[in-house]
Amino acid sequence: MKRLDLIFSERELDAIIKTLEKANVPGYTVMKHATGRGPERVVTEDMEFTGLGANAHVIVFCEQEIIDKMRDNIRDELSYYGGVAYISEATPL
Amino acid sequence: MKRLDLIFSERELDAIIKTLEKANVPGYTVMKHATGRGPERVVTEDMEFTGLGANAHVIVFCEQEIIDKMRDNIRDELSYYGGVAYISEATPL
Amino acid sequence: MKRLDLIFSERELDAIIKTLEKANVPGYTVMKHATGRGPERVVTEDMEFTGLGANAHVIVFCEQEIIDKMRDNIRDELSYYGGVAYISEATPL
Amino acid sequence: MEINPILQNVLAPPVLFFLIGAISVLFKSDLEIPAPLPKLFSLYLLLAIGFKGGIEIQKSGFTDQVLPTLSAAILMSLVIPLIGFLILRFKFDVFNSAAIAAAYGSISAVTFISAESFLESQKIAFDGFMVGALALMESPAIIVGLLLVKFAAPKNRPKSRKMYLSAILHESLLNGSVYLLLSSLIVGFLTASSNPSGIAKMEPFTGQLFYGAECFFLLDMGIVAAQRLPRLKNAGSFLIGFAIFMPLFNAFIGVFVARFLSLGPGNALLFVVLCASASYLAVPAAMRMTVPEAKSSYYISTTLGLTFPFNIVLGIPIYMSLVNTVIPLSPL
Amino acid sequence: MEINPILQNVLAPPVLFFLIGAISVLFKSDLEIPAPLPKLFSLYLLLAIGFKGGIEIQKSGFTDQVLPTLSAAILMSLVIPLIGFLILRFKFDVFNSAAIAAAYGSISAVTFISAESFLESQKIAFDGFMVGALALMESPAIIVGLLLVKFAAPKNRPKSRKMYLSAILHESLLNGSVYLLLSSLIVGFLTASSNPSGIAKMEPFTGQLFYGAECFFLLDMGIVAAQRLPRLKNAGSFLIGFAIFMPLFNAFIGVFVARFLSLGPGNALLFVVLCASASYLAVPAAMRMTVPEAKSSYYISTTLGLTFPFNIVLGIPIYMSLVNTVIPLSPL
Amino acid sequence: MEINPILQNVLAPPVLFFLIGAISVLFKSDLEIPAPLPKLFSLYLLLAIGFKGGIEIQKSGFTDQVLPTLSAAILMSLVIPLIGFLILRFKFDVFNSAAIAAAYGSISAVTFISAESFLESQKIAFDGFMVGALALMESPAIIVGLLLVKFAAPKNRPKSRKMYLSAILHESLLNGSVYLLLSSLIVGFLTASSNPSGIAKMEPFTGQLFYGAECFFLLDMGIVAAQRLPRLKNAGSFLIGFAIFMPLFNAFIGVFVARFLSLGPGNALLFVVLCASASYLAVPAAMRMTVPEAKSSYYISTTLGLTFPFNIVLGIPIYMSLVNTVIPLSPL
Ligand SMILES: Nc1ncnc2c1ncn2[C@@H]1O[C@H](COP(=O)(O)O)[C@@H](O)[C@H]1O
Ligand SMILES: Nc1ncnc2c1ncn2[C@@H]1O[C@H](COP(=O)(O)O)[C@@H](O)[C@H]1O
Ligand SMILES: Nc1ncnc2c1ncn2[C@@H]1O[C@H](COP(=O)(O)O)[C@@H](O)[C@H]1O
Ligand code: NA
Ligand code: NA
Ligand code: NA
Repeated sequence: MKRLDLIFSERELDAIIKTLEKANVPGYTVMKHATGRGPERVVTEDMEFTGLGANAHVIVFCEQEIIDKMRDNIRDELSYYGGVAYISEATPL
Repeated sequence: MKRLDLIFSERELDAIIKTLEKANVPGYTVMKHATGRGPERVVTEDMEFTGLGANAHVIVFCEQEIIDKMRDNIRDELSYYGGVAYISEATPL
Repeated sequence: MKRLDLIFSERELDAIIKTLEKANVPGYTVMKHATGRGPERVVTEDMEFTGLGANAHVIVFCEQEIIDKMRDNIRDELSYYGGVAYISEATPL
Repeated sequence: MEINPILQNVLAPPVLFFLIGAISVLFKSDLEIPAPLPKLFSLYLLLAIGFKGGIEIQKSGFTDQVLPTLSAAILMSLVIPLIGFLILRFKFDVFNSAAIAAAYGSISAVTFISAESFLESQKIAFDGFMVGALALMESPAIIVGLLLVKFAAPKNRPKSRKMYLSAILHESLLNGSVYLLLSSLIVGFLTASSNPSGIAKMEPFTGQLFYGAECFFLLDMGIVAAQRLPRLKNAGSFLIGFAIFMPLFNAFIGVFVARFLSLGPGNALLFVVLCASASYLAVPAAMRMTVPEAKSSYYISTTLGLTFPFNIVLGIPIYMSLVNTVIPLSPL
Repeated sequence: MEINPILQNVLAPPVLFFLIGAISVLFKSDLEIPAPLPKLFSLYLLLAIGFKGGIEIQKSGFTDQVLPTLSAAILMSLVIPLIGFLILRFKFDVFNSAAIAAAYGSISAVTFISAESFLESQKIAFDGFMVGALALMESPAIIVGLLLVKFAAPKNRPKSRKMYLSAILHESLLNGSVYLLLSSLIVGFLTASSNPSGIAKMEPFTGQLFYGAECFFLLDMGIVAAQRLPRLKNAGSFLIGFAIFMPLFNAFIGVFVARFLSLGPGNALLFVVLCASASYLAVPAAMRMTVPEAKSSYYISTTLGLTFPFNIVLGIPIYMSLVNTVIPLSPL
Repeated sequence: MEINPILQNVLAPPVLFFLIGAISVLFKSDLEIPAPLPKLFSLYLLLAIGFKGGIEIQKSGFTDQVLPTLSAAILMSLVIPLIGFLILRFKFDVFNSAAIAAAYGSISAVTFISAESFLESQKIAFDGFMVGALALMESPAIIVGLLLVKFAAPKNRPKSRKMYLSAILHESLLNGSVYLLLSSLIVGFLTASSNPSGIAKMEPFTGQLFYGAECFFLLDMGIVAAQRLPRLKNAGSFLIGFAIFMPLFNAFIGVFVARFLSLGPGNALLFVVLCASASYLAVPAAMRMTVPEAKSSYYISTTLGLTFPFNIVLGIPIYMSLVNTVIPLSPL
């Protein structure tokens, strides 16, 4: 099994979840209120009340094939709006 | 060293922590207010104020033996109440 | 690529971020309001309003060389103030 | 049934803010009230309802009507889950039937205060001790629901999950929202009896602020309800029908009990609303812990997505005209 | 320009709390108002401003001045972004120019209420319908900004990111803060016309609490603004100059429009402040979604880090003396 | 010592809500006030205490009693940590002794306002300038604690962790809660002297709401304290004894200082309560940053788990009878 970590602006959350669902992920977890810095911008907690919002950290445990299915869509989304995506190995307990 | 990721309803947090402590984990980290979807149900942020609560994401860095000790208990808990558990490799810095 | 997970008291967040920036990490993500137990102390949510604060969970995706550059500083900080740091493998999507 | 009271009900700020919240979801606005702000208002409302209720009960004392009314309230919250269970068993397993039935036997405090606001705007009197009925109707329904699981489905559960009576009592009495309401009621009672100056000092917080806080919370409830509504489709038409029919049915029984108790129209409406409303705080919390076999989306989508909005917008004026029709009839 | 009104403005609690927040950052205090508490106050202020404004509009009715003033307000929020865009294009690409220009065409509700507080402390009358102008100036500036992107930069965008008119309207009208302000205004209006007793019951929440909540929110805004300020350095001196010059320039146009409309000094100040203030709620939200090519640090650091504090501390009394100079002149 | 004032103290809403919170933990209710709501109330209380105190000080002016009382307060917060340190060194290392001692030298604002509420319910007068003593007693204890670490344990620390005077001053004066209290006091003072109409506009927020917010916060403090209590077992009986003995000892010194200052019974009680209370906001924040060698569970479990509840429930009436015994004696 794989573990996919996605970090991006929470304003794009709905779009990303739609992409995940279209690829039939077995599930996903969302942690909002993440902040951070990337090559593009700094996201701070004190800006959450404004329209900018904070980041969302999305974790998906799924098979490689599912990742292959959604790779292009996610890359497209993240390269336009910003954010990062990394894959690592994971074994069910 | 291993890294164990547990995601489940925060209402079961006390029971899971008890299981961790009984297996003598060296430590653990809890991130509450996680939401998501699994095979069983959808957990959304707007339901946090009701009695349902959100999810908790628990991370444990520990040795394989400790995981072996608590595997059955955790599996039992998660299969009854819902939630996922994955193991991956981790090296101390 | 590597993934570095740091968990420590949010009161040390500024110092750790300074260390990360000095090593020229390409970015980082911070999740505050984490709680947990370590060998040193228990951090609970109900204490957040006091001066103690909760933990921060920092994730950095970066190359091994960058980790090598900041290893000593981070270790020094964590061994004095408490907290854990683990490295694992990660591949960009 | 006149249309006028319905319109008048809808044009009050709390209901308007509820509709605003619901419409924002319909139109896909990104209006959001992030956690834990809804919890703040929910805790505040429970504390304030309880505190004010405790004061009222201490002031009015235990009149002739109090004991019979409270007993009838408890009885209703024991009987309604049983009826609901029998209906639901046509379509659902024991776990889901018991959980949903318990939710409809229990009450919704915000529906109750909306009914109070309605009565105030209609200048119809009601008694403070009705908050006692509110507080007493939460737990029995939970107990009945859990007992139904214990006795109707003992073989479907793993042995490690045996349900003990102590756990049932714990879930039904020490559930956060039940506990806060009950204990605030006691604080209000004690304050009124031994420290009356404390009442005036609390009044700006628990009294004056209440209506505005209710509006803010209803704004959020509108958002939550409208987000829940589409999920009902998956639940099927049987459950959708149940979420509308059951409150009406409970109101119907309730109004005759109210008449039997010789309640005035104000108290009668509140009694009927307690019967007709369904819980989305205490019961889901208890069921999630003790009956994870039940699908939470069933008991939450029905109570929050359909029954709550129905009661807030249409139910209360409908029940009022029901009360006006039944109550003035010659006594039994 | 006298120094006295500036000092008087600075010595009012809201401005003092703003300064306290800013100084805490300067001195590296760890004072912090954690999320989502600022959101709570921001939602509350929008709801209360809208509700009270709706009541005022219903009470005053649509007098002779209302329609011309509201039309002029909309016009200003269409024109200002165009001027701003032309200036910004000297230095920035279409995306950044359009986003920043939209922010300056739109308004800041907290600057508006600070101006109201200033007028109250100076005992200068103003009309409730000016909140209508506030509500109407948010969306047009967003529409202009997005249309500028649509037509001035069609080739620089991937095809998949084509901007549709429906999306533009959605972002500008259903944006959370725009929606809450507008719909609370409608609730206020409806309450005043059909349920006047509801006004008194809301008053402690939307009225009495307002000033204190404003102070608390400004404490946070002081922290936020001071944290943003150093980031302006990266933005360069052109943008720093723009963040001070543009409000003054807009105020200058605004005061003559106000004179043309024959507004009294109170309404005139509010009109000028609306022109001079810049948005940090609705516009950033819309731009982040639809024009991610623009650097959010540009439009946020300028509006929050410089223009907002400038307006709150110095701008309002400056605009007042501008109003006092221009308005009493013989009518055009 | 009469039992009556203790019962009267316990039957006031703030203490009742505190007990409700504590009992909910005892009975394992899942009542929870999630973060950051406690922070909201804690910030609010500090802001309101400071603001009202600033107004009072401006109104009363610097009478004869003010300066000696404030000086004595500072002195107490310098001396108490030294005594505490000497006692604690019997059992603990320099780091833990200094951190705990600093906490007991500093103050708890909520204990102070509980004492004010107690005085009001007993109709005993007190002066607004006592808030000045509250504000001035936070920092000196931190400074003493950090100096003790600096000079008593220089060799046990890595060189990279040398403690600089500037850091000590920073931690003690710019700590979030110290800063908010002090600066709100200044805002209150400035408002009262130059903008008196601002006082009335703040009153609903800082005044009327205060008592209710205090109750809500104490509900949370009850939960927190009861959760901390079992951890005290690990700390050992020496520390448990210290957490009860030290407040009583400090109260004892305090009451004679109060007599020496010829304070009236109201001011004397507040002075004694400041001496007897221990900090769980400013001091832990400072110690966590600068003395991580100290176990936070020691200084938090004692102050929050034992000393705070003791003072709130039993301490205040005990100190009152102490004051009533010592103060009326013929002057020294
Ligand atoms: N190298 C990285 N490691 C961890 N998080 C990152 C990294 N780069 C970016 N991020 C996260 O992704 C968010 C969006 O990045 P950006 O591409 O700058 O829009 C940032 O705010 C960070 O939270
Ligand atoms: N494949 C998955 N990847 C990531 N998170 C998951 C996955 N499946 C379930 N979860 C999380 O586990 C929670 C409980 O799942 P459930 O088994 O549906 O009760 C969900 O709300 C998700 O947050
Ligand atoms: N083995 C572990 N696994 C996961 N998190 C840990 C572990 N040990 C410590 N932590 C986290 O690191 C924080 C600080 O630990 P400490 O070293 O006790 O100060 C704890 O509160 C936990 O959140
Ligand atoms: Na019911
Ligand atoms: Na503008
Ligand atoms: Na003290």
